[in-house]
Amino acid sequence: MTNQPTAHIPLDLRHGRVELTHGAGGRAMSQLIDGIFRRHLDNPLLAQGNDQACFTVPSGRLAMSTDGHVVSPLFFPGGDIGALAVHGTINDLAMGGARPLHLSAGFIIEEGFALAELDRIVASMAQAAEAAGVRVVTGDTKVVERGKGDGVFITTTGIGVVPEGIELSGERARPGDAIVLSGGIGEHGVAILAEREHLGFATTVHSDSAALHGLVATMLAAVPGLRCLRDPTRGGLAACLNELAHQSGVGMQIREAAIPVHPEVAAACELLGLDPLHIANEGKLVAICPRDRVTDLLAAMHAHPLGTGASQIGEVVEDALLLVQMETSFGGARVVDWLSGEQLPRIC
Amino acid sequence: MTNQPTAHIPLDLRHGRVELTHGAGGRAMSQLIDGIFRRHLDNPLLAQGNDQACFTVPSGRLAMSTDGHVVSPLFFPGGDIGALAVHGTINDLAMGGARPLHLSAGFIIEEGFALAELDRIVASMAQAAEAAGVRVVTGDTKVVERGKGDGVFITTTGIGVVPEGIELSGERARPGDAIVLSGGIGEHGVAILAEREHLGFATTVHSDSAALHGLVATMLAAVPGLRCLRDPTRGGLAACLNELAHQSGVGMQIREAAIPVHPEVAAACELLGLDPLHIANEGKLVAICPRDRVTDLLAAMHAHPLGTGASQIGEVVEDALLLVQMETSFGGARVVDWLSGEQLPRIC
Amino acid sequence: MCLAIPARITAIDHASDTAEVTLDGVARSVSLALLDSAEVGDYVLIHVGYALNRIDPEEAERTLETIREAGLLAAPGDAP
Amino acid sequence: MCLAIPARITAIDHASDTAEVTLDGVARSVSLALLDSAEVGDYVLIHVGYALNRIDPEEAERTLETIREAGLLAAPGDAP
Amino acid sequence: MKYVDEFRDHDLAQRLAATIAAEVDPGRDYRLMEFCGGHTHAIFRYGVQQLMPPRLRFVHGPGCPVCVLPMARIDQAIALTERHGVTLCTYGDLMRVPGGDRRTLFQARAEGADVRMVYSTQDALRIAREQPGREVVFFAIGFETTTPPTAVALEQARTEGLANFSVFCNHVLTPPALAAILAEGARIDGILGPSHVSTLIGTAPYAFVPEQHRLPLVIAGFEPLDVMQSTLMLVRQINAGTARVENQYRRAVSETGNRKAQALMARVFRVRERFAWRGLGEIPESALELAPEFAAFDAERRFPVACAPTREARGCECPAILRGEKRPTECRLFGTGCTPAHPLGACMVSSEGACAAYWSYGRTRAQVATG
Amino acid sequence: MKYVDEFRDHDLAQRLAATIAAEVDPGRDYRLMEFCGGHTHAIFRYGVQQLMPPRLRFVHGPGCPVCVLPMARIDQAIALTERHGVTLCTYGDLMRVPGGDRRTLFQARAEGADVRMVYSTQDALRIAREQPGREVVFFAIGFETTTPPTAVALEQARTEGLANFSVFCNHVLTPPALAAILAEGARIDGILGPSHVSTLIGTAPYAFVPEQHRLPLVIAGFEPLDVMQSTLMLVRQINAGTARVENQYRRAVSETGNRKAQALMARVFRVRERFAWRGLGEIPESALELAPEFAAFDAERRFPVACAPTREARGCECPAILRGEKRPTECRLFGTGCTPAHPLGACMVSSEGACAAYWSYGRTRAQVATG
Ligand code: SF4
Ligand code: SF4
Ligand SMILES: [Mg+2]
Ligand SMILES: [Mg+2]
Ligand SMILES: [Mg+2]
Ligand SMILES: [Mg+2]
Ligand SMILES: [Mg+2]
Ligand SMILES: [Mg+2]
Ligand SMILES: [Mg+2]
Ligand SMILES: [Mg+2]
Ligand SMILES: [Mg+2]
Ligand SMILES: [Mg+2]
Repeated sequence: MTNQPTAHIPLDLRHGRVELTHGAGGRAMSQLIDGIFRRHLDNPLLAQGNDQACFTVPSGRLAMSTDGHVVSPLFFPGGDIGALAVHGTINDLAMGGARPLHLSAGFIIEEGFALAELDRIVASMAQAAEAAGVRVVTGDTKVVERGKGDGVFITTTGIGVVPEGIELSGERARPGDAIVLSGGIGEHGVAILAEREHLGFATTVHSDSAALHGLVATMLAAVPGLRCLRDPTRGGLAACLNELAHQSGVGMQIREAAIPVHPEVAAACELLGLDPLHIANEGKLVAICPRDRVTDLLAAMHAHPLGTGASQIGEVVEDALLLVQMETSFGGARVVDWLSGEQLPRIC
Repeated sequence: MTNQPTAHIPLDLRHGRVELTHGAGGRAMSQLIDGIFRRHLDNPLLAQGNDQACFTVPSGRLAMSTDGHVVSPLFFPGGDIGALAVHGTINDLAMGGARPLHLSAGFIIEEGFALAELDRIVASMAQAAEAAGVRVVTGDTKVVERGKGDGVFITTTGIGVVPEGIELSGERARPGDAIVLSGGIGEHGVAILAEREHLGFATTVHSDSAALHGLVATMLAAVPGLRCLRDPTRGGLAACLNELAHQSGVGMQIREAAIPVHPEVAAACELLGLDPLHIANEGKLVAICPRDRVTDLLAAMHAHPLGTGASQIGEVVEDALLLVQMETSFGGARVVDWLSGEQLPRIC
Repeated sequence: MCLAIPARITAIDHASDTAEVTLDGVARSVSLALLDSAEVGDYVLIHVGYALNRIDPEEAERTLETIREAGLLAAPGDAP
Repeated sequence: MCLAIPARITAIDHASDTAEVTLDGVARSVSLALLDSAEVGDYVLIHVGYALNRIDPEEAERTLETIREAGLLAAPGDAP
Repeated sequence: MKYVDEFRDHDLAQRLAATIAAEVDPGRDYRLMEFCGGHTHAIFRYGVQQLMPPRLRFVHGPGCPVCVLPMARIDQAIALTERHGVTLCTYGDLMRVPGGDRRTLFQARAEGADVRMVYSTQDALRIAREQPGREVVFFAIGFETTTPPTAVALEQARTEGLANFSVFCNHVLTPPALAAILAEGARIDGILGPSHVSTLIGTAPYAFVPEQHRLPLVIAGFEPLDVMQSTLMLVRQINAGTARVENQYRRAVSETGNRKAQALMARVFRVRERFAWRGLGEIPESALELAPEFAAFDAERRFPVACAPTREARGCECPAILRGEKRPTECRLFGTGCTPAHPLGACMVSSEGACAAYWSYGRTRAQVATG
Repeated sequence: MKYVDEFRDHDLAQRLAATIAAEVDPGRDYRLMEFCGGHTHAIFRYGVQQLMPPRLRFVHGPGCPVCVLPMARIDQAIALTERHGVTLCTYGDLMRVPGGDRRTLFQARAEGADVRMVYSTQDALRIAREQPGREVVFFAIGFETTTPPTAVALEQARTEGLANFSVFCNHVLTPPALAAILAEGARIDGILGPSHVSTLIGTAPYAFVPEQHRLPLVIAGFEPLDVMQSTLMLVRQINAGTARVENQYRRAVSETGNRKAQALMARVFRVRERFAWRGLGEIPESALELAPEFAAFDAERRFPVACAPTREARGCECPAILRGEKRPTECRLFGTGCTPAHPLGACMVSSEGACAAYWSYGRTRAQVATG
């Protein structure tokens, strides 16, 4: 009969559901944290049970990034919200050239969410973090009433160390630079859309959700003078290139024929009236590279499992209008604009 | 006729509402980010528009902490979710002894949320950050369909630097240590509850929402050997003390008469059948301090505006059962347990 | 479950048969449907949004007085 | 708005008058309510979940042939 | 807080404690049953027991309407939401009470049932008005204290013609429960009688206690000094060998009680032939149901639900505890299988239950060490 | 993708381009109106215009049902949700079209209206079946291509007796619109005729074009090679001075069209006396309404809503653009006040509108530089 922090009845991971009391700061909450979060994400910093994690970092520049994840459905071919939340933030760190160190994870859970699903998601998160060599060192759990959330939202924040001499930023693209894409586009978005019942189509496409920091390390080792990196997530390749063009005050000229698109991605886009250039990716990157280093860059990328499909898709050009322009496979020319008409909600 | 990143029609901050398109990664999103987030949170790192912020930090130990904020209502006497999200994470950093440096902010916004309210919240966040000397250096925005969220949720993550020689952690309390509380309890929770229409009561109590890192710096300067700090937020003072007792493997003996409670907080608790010990605070801290340093500690705290109400409320004791026990003002003795019966949802 | 607390009536709305009460500065509105009569200044016992009964100030004072006596005298036989 | 795309029928459910179609590996179900008849292997034009019409393979080949000729001959008068 | 703080005074408590200590006969036990959960709560929260002489013990009675509600009634309430799709309104106290299959209303809500916590019957009426397309059932529970507000709501609903409002009635009566315990020969020396219940029903209904059982009963307020003064009054009666009904809570309780509320209850309800009390079994004429005039607002008639029979947890000592025969620590499930977070028995489900109060407030180091 | 990729072939495009370049008369202009938004889309998305000789210009027609929908119909749809509380189902294309006060269905939804994007009329039927307690209105829009699916749903609803389903009908007819433009004397030399519309109605309804207006018309597929081949066919007719209806899209279009679908449309709909086309004004017998037999499923009869009259944005050149008289860049609002994110005129509201296609795909550096 001790004053135990957790109740004696174990969490029912098979049939149990998250209740408001799991977010109320009492015993039920600490039971949830112990029974799911600490169990899977097990590491000494998290285990301390403080409201913050303290650790030493190598001196130098740090990167910090955050992303909320609200993807629907929560589980999809090639991943789930847990792995996605790890990959997404690692990737945003990696795009700054940083070696990811630690993540935090904030969960906002809807009352009634199945504990079994939460358990699966956190296990997947732990696996993704482990595989990427990062740790979830601190976290937070909130529970909102039924109808005030949607299953679970996960906001991950990461910090990483930027090696000496690396200087990546979206405003560094210069006319003449090469534009490199690490592989085929649109797979994450199509995999998610295919899971949406009401769209009524089925594919074998899997999300490309992956942690890109290893690929980035390889690339920076080969070409330390890389200008910019960015992952074409929400808004797809089109948004990514337009953002970079705007930040750098340049235009871009790309070739449709050089952009790999999986046939099922292309077919799904035709069915839905979408453009693969606007579809989200979660394991691809765009690199802007001095023209004379692109061969070395591509060679390094091709040697990495996540860069085998890398290719140069175009060049940075001078353009006061900051347009991204594309030579179509058909032989014409067109602008590649931000998506504005269609809506693809809750893709990440 | 340039390829502008934002649309030409300005955001309608008076009558406009958040639409799904504001989260879709296109022009509307970048307009929202420019028109609200960057405008208020203005700083060079955020302005770069990268998906991560890069900065140098002093070498040494870092602290990292995250909290999701789902408080309902979003505006309340003494604060709002924006300021709360800044204070909450600063405080969790400060409880590790860290000087807060940078924050990230992830917004999950419900379709239909008024832009005017979002603007107010972000302005308040900016003001709170400015006052506390921290910057929101990176962020993220997601929009979920109506009925899948509740106005806005904000997850803030912070990093800070822990000065050399400071070693605060929840497991460091030792029998004989003094337990110090920085001021009156329950004000945040009661201020929130009073705003809930269906509870039907009104008070003049304001949330105590405040950033505590200045107070902590003062305390650490006076007593570098402080053992533990914790802010009694969700679950109130009762949860905070029980957590520390469990982490440190000790018991605690406190005196009800030494715990300041605002008369209206006490009255509201009587009306609702709640115990002020279980009510959330957002600008108070508990310190565990070697017995012989408590006079110095209290002197330092009393000299700080947020510590004028500080007092020793009890002692750490040896107790295999890890109980928090209280001498009641009435003259009896009782256990102070985690809240388990009642639910106080969405208090922070 | 039977939680009830005394509060002072600060205003009465006869139309809706409700009163505003205050408890150390905390205000709330309660139904007077269960009372025959009530006046501003009365203390009433509040339970689930209803005033259950009035508090009799004289009886309250008498009870306290008895408690004080019982304590002072600390002798058997001084029954209330 | 008039977006329609050819897909191949892989299965027909006569009970519900629907077909499974495939477009380069992407499967979906469509209504056959607007067609007189359809067979597995047919290519049909898909629009808002309905098959609008069948694609005539011979006409398609003839059209392509004409395009190829127009290109090759590059001379006026070779109308389709 | 006027009429509150005065009755929590530290110095007066010390004086009363001294008086009680001086007046008790050190050669005998004083087993005083506090009938109400409100008393139990005060005794534990303020540490009254520790101010008492060693051989004066408070014995916890069945006076918590949440605790004594049969599990089957929770099952029925859940079934109302699931089988009839109603919006169920209830006081927060009921949300965490497990039914026969250990499911609570909180769980049902997490699984999709429309369950709303209300703070007043007026809230339930408002919800019914706001969603005329849905059936709104108020899950009514409570002793005579909580019954009149339900009656007010029912009269209002009938006046307004609020056809989508109904009441699932679980109001119970205190005197029959007290009579049932005493009839079984509970080993007690005196009774702290109901506090707020008595503001409504007055002191008269307790006359049977001295008359039939020769036990003194003092109507006792819920503040700790009220409990202590009442204790002193009981000690004096016990010492004197008298058995009378006395009224310590004169500031709110009269002999006749609140006649307006009584008339209202008489119009709206009638006494059930029998009703099951958790831990005590069936007690005749111990509960209320809606009068025939209010049949249209009676959820039991409008939405009949049959539920599987329920069984109490094995080893639960609640029946003995509710009769004053055992203490919480004498149950082997206390604090191991059964805690407020996961209650197994009646006495743990509400914060006013004896086991819950003992768990939440009562485990002082000294007591724990001695068991 | 079979029957898709072949018609997007780069090399064949080069050959066709060379043929067209060789065959055009350098001394004259070729102004070819592509009737359909699908053609407009293909021309811009694949960059067909740049493959054409300088004096051959595509002129964009009114063939986008979203673009030509009067703003008042959007206002009425929003009013259906707000005044009648219906669940409104619609194709995604309509969600961002602003009504008379610049409010869109997206905005109405953000403000609380129950608006659902559907991908098929079957989805709308399903929603109606799933929530029998709510009125579900399908906001029907589209040319003859999109009309038969609405007809199928209406017959199904009647068969099932799905009383809470109705249709807000905005289906319009292409031949009368084409006739109206030509009657006003549009300055064009040939017409790329509707593609998927013609799969349903066949080629016969276009006979009036050569007969009454002495213009060649080629039914043209939506793939870029289809457009180019059709262009070549028009160039040859223009050079030869002939005016015939030709059918380039033989793989999907016959002279008579889909008779089953035509019969269905005839059963379910009847021609409206007149209907307003945004940018073109009222055109007699240019739209469909529900036949009297389907009155019970006609949202316009069941939920009458009057809306304030609307006014087009000042300076918008849509009427001239839809008639082929002006190009998007000739509007001073293009790209300044009017973009796809905030469309002011009909031609910007749908991705198939001329201004939107030009904005999204057409602003190549070269063109932009020259205006
Ligand atoms: S501890 Fe639980 S099981 Fe045991 S008597 Fe008390 S309520 Fe029943
Ligand atoms: S740019 Fe806009 S306003 Fe101008 S013609 Fe086109 S649609 Fe009308
Ligand atoms: Mg990010
Ligand atoms: Mg990201
Ligand atoms: Mg990114
Ligand atoms: Mg937290
Ligand atoms: Mg699917
Ligand atoms: Mg935290
Ligand atoms: Mg915190
Ligand atoms: Mg904290
Ligand atoms: Mg982001
Ligand atoms: Mg209020």
